[in-house]
Amino acid sequence: MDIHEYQAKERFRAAGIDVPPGEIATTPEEAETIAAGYGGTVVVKAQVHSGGRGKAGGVRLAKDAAEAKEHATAILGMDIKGLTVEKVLVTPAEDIDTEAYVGVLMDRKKQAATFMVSAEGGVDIEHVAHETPELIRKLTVDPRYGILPHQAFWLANFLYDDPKLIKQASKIIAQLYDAFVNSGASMAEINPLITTSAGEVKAIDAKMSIDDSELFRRPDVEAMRDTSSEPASEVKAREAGLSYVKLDGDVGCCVNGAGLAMATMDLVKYYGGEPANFLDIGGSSNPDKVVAALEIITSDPNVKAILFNIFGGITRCDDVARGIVEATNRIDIGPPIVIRLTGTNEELALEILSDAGFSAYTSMDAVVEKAVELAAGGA
Amino acid sequence: MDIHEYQAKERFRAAGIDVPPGEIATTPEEAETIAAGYGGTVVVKAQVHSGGRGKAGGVRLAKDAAEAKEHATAILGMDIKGLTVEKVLVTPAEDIDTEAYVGVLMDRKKQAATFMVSAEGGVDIEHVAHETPELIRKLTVDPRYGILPHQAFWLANFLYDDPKLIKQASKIIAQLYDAFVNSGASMAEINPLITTSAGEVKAIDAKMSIDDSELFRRPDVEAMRDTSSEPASEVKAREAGLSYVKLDGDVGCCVNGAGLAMATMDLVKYYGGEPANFLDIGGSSNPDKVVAALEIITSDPNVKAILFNIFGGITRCDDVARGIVEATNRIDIGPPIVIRLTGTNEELALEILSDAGFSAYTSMDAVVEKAVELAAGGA
Amino acid sequence: MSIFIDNDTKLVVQGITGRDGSFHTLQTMEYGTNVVAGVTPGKGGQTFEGPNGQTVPIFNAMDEAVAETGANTSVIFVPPAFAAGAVLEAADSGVALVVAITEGVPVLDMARAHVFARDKGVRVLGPNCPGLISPGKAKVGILPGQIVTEGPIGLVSRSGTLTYEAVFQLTGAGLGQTTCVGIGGDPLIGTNFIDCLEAFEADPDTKGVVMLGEIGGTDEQEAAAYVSDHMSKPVVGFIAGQTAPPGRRMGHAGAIISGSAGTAEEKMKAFEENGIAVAKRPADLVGLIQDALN
Amino acid sequence: MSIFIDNDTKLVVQGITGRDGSFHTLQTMEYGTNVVAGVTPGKGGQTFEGPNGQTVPIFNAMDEAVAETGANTSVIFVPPAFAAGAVLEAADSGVALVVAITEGVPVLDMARAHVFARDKGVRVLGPNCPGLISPGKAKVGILPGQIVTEGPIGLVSRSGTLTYEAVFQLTGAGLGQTTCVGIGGDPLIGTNFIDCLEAFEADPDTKGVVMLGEIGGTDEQEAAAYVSDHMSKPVVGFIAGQTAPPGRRMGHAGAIISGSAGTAEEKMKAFEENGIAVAKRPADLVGLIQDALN
Repeated sequence: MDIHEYQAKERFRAAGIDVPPGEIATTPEEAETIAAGYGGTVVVKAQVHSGGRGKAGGVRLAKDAAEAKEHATAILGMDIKGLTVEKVLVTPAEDIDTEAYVGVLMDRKKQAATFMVSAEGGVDIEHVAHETPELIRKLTVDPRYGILPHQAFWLANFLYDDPKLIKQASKIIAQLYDAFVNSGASMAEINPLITTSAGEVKAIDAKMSIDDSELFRRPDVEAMRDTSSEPASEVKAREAGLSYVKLDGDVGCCVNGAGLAMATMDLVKYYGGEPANFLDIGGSSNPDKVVAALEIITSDPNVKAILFNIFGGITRCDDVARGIVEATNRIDIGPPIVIRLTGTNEELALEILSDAGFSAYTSMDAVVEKAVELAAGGA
Repeated sequence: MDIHEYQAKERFRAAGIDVPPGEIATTPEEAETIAAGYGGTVVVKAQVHSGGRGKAGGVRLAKDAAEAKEHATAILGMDIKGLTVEKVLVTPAEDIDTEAYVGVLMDRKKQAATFMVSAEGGVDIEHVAHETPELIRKLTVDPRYGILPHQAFWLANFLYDDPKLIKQASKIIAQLYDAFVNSGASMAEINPLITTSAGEVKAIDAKMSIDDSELFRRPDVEAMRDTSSEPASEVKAREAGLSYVKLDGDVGCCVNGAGLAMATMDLVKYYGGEPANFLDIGGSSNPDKVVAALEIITSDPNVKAILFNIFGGITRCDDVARGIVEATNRIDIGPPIVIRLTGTNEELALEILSDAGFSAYTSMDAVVEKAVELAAGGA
Repeated sequence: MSIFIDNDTKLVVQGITGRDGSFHTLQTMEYGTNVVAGVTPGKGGQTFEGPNGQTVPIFNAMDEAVAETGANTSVIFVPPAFAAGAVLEAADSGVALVVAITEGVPVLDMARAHVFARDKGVRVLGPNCPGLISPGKAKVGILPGQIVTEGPIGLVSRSGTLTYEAVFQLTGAGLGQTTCVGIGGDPLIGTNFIDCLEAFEADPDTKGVVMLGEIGGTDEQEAAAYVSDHMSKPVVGFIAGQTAPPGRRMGHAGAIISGSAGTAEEKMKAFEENGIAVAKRPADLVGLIQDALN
Repeated sequence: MSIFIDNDTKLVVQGITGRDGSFHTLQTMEYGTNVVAGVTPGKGGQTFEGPNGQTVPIFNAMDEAVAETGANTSVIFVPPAFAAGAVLEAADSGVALVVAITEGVPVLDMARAHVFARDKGVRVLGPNCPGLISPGKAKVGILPGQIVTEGPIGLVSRSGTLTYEAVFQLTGAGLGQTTCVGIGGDPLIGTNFIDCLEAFEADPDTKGVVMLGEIGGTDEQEAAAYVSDHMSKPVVGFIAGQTAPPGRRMGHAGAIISGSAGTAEEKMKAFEENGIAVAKRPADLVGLIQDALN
């Protein structure tokens, strides 16, 4: 789960990191009032779960409260990569001397949190890593010890020469690790970490992704979820316990298992179609889940055909078939449905489906080809 | 630093352990009011840094508020092993089904915290460990991981058969480790850990010692220090940065270094005397420290002679000698002082001391023999 | 022969009395796996009823289970909140292989559990994996026994049902398997492609390997380099998620393209550059491995 | 010969710019020890002025100091709050021996630092120790160089000034030392009596050992058993704290009788039972070791 900049900043502040003040506005008037309260130049920043908001015009400097209101008017409601901006963060502009990058993320290969720092901050760190890897210093943290003082120093020492700045940055790096662990994060990043001409080190931007598997035990973090920033269909899927990602195509996909679901999408593309979604319905034959899945898929007006691809595995296929039939009886579906079911008792399952009027298949290729054809307007 | 039962219970409660309620009284009337508030039978418990308070009559059951007042009257002001009881804890009596022991302490050999549990609680655990070691289960905690769930279960499983009790005790064991670590403790102990007939596991007694080296970073724990329970001379010594322990003899000892200080006490005994104290004055030649040390030693009316045993080491002996002379000029000392000084520039030092009228020695044995003789009334 | 499990596997099921644990224990016993013990704290002394009148003793803790039964492998069906603790307990108990089926285990918990297991020299498979099966010998986890058959192919996959799909097609084409291993869809897994490839290379009965990857991370890229440098046996592969958008988690916690890293494209390229024939669709795997074996 | 330090010792001083650090670095250089580097974060690039015109480069961090100078031993003079961190840094830097002089380091911090150092295979001496000296070769720590002299005795002690006392008497009687080691007065120390006894046994120049214990813990008892089982060389001993009351900390954090455990009496008994002659007072040590050597 991604959280907003202002929420990540709250976590960072709680860990002791020097983060400049800031308040959230949902209307231009609020932004004006907040800016007036700070006085002087402020920054108005779109709060949206997407990179590239700067390029999209979602971050603007305002020399006074009136201009802050103006910018907030422009930014609120803006569409950034398909997401509507509902909130802006208003924060006093800082006197920036240098910009660095400090981030920590879970490294699969090292099986542990790994820091990445660079004196080249305020830019796309992936680009820096690719073009000039020598400008990046990395350190893997042993989860048994956490980050050790000399390790934090080693990272900070790569960013600055001035001992006073190194000392502050060492502290911030250790605090960032605390925030990362105490939030159940998979990624936490300060970009840029600035120095001011007064010699202070501050985090003026903040980004954090939470490991979804941590949320059950971190209600304070779960409370940061902003469902307004997600497609309604994805919110509904999560509530139904389904794994769903909306895409732009017209072939609705309903598959058991994440790997098979991806392979099914890929096969739709292979046969010239475009998948409308990723959806993992899990291993259950429960009609309620199928109903929820169908409701979610059909809430997308682009969907022209619906494709089930179910590998029975240990669950018996006839049970799954009955679940699908019962579910489709309960609700009214517009687009045509084609179903592939294979595994234990597949013959029985295919009979049940055919009797209920479905096109039933045992081959994944056949069903996908058919679904693509249907979506393209074929019969 | 030892803390009182009621303070240890606060730490345990903060860690989530089920500790029955309790309040502190410093007068019999307060005890009466608290007991009346709880209603029913209460226990009145002396709060004193000493074992054996039960045997001394410092823990009494009171069937009502009037009796609680009576017991508090008896216990407050009581002398237990040289310590005066200033406070009592009044706590509702529990319905005790079984009594177990759970403790954790820093194990020197394993270099880590080690748990010790026994179903034989409410008694002297050292006795159990000595007589029936098979009734004790031990577990060393890897400081990199803390206590793991299956380890806590393994300990709890040694105490109880009933899964519900095991579950509660596992949790308490893990919480006790948290309290231990978060208090900077060197020892934390629940004795007894009881079960009630309702099937609840509770800590009705609590004991905790804090690692003195942790106090600088734990002001909340340092605030638990009860100077009223220590000899005034020891409080003064700590404030002066001296390591001092009051004893019952008549030869005051002022030594640099803990090991040499103990060896000096032992030598006093060897020559037929009794040391009045342990005192490590450290390596400095600063007259202020010597003044503080002499004030502390002479505040003990038993002291009949004062013995300095200083090994100059890296500090030059003449510097130390000058410090002693200056200090003794500043204050008026009753008992005779004899001084041993050896190491670099010892000849010069002995000259300085003799000129100031002190008996000066280079041999430890000679000075101790002399001090013992002086304390016994010799010249 | 097979890898990781065989006729000598003596299995203990952690969480045997739970819904999933009991269901899959029955399936596992049906397949003929030697299930010697179950563990559920607080249910020690009870008995699990197997499918054909066999009974399995239940213990409160892994140390007891291992001491009493000589179990050498464990499989974990406990809920996410306790799963990492179960891995730690298993790794501490003396078994050599721990298979963690549970999905949704906090990754920070697993980081600790993995280093603990490494220190103890214990192999962890998963978490969030379907387990593994050595046809005709033993099954540990949730892979369906009826779709596999003995034969010369080693299969390793990050996915569950995609594994079924591939195995189903292999079996249908008469290509049996030595062992099918699902390494799991989580970011931090105990056993990776390379571990399995190394074991398949060393297994004399395995003649060729099918490797099913997916988006996220660089495990496939490293595996490809390993194949090129250390494998004499042919390897063919497939990557799921060619149509997955960046930055979105595709079901598996580990199936996510981060920035421009972890795409299907780069993985397929790595496969091809290292001599691993890449199937465009699962159905092509059979032909590719048949060609490779000839 | 000597143990732990010798002419090849290349010393780095952690906290070289502090009051104690700079004072004892001068003393250490005066004694002729090869001090190759100092470390003080934020003072990298500066220079420490030695006693006879030598200069020592100062680094920001241990890794730089070791990389630039090849230091193999470190000594720590940093304040208690940072001392365990300094041990971790030293253990991570590639030196083989870390001598921690600092008193008052939180014991829980040291528990972590000790296991870290053990994992890295680095020897820690202390904390809260006076260090060690190999007469005529090198001195690391705060033992006064002027009281030692070369000779056949190995000395190991939990105390500082009591060590001076014993060394002073040995030297006075013409009994020089191979190495004098102060293992420290804290509850958790990195190098214990047995480690030193083992090294002295292996050192051909050491002909006999003087062991100075004190109340608290059971290190002396275990050392006594070790002497009996593994030592061919004579060992004599002394225990400080025969008159110490139970439950009170006698200066050293580790010098405390807990309940009935850790008394001088039981330690002296253990010594005697294992063939270690016990001095009733420090002055008797000389006679005992002379007898033992003859």
